[in-house]
Amino acid sequence: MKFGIVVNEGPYQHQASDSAYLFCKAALENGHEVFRVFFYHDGVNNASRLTEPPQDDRNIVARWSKLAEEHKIDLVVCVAAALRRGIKDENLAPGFRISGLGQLVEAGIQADRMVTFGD
Amino acid sequence: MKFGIVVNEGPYQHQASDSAYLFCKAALENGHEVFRVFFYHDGVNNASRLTEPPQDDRNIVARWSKLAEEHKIDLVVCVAAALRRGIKDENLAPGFRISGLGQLVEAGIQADRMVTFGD
Amino acid sequence: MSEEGNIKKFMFVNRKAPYGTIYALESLEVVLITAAFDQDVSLAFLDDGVYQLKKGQQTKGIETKNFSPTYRALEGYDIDKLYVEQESLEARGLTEDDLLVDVTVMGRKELGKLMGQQDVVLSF
Amino acid sequence: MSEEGNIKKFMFVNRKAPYGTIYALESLEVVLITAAFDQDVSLAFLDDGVYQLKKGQQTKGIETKNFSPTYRALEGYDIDKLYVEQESLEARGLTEDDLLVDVTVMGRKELGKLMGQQDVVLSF
Amino acid sequence: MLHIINKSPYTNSALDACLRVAQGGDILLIEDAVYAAVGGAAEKRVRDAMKQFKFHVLQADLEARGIADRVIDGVHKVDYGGFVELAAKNKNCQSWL
Amino acid sequence: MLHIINKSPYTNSALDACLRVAQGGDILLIEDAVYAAVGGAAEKRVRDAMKQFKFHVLQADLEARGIADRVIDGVHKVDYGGFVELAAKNKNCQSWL
Repeated sequence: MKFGIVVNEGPYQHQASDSAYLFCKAALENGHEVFRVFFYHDGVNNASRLTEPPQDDRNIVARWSKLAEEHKIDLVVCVAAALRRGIKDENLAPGFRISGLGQLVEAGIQADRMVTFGD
Repeated sequence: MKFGIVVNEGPYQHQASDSAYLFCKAALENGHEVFRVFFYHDGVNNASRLTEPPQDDRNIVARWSKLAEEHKIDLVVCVAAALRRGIKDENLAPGFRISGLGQLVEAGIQADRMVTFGD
Repeated sequence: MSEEGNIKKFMFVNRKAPYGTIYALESLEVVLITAAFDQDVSLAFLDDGVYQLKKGQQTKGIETKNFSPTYRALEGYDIDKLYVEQESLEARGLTEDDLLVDVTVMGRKELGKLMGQQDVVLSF
Repeated sequence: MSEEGNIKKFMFVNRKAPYGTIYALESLEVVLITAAFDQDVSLAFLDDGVYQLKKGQQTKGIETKNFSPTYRALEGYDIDKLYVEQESLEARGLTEDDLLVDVTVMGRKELGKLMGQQDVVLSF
Repeated sequence: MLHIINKSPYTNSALDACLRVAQGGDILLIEDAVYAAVGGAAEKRVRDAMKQFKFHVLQADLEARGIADRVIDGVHKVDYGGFVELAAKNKNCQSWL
Repeated sequence: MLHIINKSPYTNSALDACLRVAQGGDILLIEDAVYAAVGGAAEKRVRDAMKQFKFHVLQADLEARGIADRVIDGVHKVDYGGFVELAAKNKNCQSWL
């Protein structure tokens, strides 16, 4: 089954990004496809390549980048939300791409299920 | 009277930063002093020089920078919270400085009143 | 933009008040794009989401953009399925006359049934 | 670090559950620094904040750092004023035995009175 | 003591928590908490609490939400300057986040 | 339909809103909503709703909060894989944010 995922909150402040990541990992393990993860609202902050969490904590951004690389997952950051919050090509982490809201709608059309993680 | 201000949320997603800014402006107009504005948690995202809000909306980051310049207000971004969220010297807006949590405690000690804005 | 077979029912569930958070505003942006994809779009307003439609919003004092006129513009995009939960309106002392657009007011059960019939439910 | 005349009463009010949001964890970091400034530090736990002190937290499954041992370390920083609201505990089916540190349990009115006596009240 | 509330009384328990624990003083409703200052199911909670607390509400937040003309009797409207003076007048303040 | 709740039942009205509006289906409690799966003042609301809904709770979030041993009868524990299958099994899902 093809899943589309929406993440509405940034890393660390809320659990939304953690839950979304663990959901994606489990979906892949169960043999499903993750069609796209769309980062909206403060969710765009998950794409900052400048984050440096403490050594003893998880690295949320790097974890997404790795998942994208290993499983060819499409991580899309909403351009309008990203501009509002200061995420641009110059601070974008590997594996993410910036695009329009149409990518969210397309995910809704193409995916069998949409699951939203937020606050 | 000397005010210390704490901002816990980033720009746009929550009203906290707007309310804190309008509070500071009113305090200055009433002849009070703003000893320091301390940005903690996602509040550190108010210091990103990369934000580009739509033309017809307020520019929250630029507004803080301007207030700092015009009234010599000390805008301090918590270094630990900032590292977690990807705010560093390279994307820091004018008028903000990155420093330790001790600056928050010092504000609590030096200011007559502490007012917190968050979610 | 999409073929006949690709029309899905999208419902946008609005449960948050405007201005305190950005969700209402950024949700509207998705609504407009979804309509541009020729999908079957509806909006549900319940809980504090009903406040988004309150007449007379004046945002000069909070120095923020007043986005409430966008709700009036939805009709121009052929978005006319706006559902408002009766119980949420009543709890907040509001009536249909307080709202800035024409809506369909319905009871909680009817709204819940409509939700169940959607292909995609988005809430922010 | 500070002179006698500069000792203020700081109360940290914890009303949020751990892990769902970061406030509890980052609040603790401020608590430790405030103690290093030789201030009069107390912590109040009420509403969902009482869950921060629940015994037996195991965070492996959510792949997040378990920061609850820090509450046990507070004593080492001479932070021993931990106040827990009785009514919040009871509403959540918890008792003092469920908590991972020694605390002073008190009624809502007593806690409210204590809040009123502080110089600085910080909540995140 | 000044108590600042910024959440809707219909969605979040912040106002209830304040009314349960705080022992009197000023309560200022800002942001989404201004909905507690107008008629509706939350009105009774506010009216009952008026014996113990003095209620204030931020005018700009009322106007943004289109409800400035519906404030219930006994709740005092302030502008941001009034907010500042409430914070200055009270010995301390707490945001019930 | 799958209803996902992620807020504490003591702080936020999300669970109440879902129970008021939704017409049956599966409810999955995650993040801070897992407190609704254990004993406490919220228990009655959940028990009453069991006639209409099937309740599930995310094991990892229970364990993080130290309450995995207190889940009330009738609430079904799932891991992230179980969460995925609940989403797959239902025709659609809604997060009550």
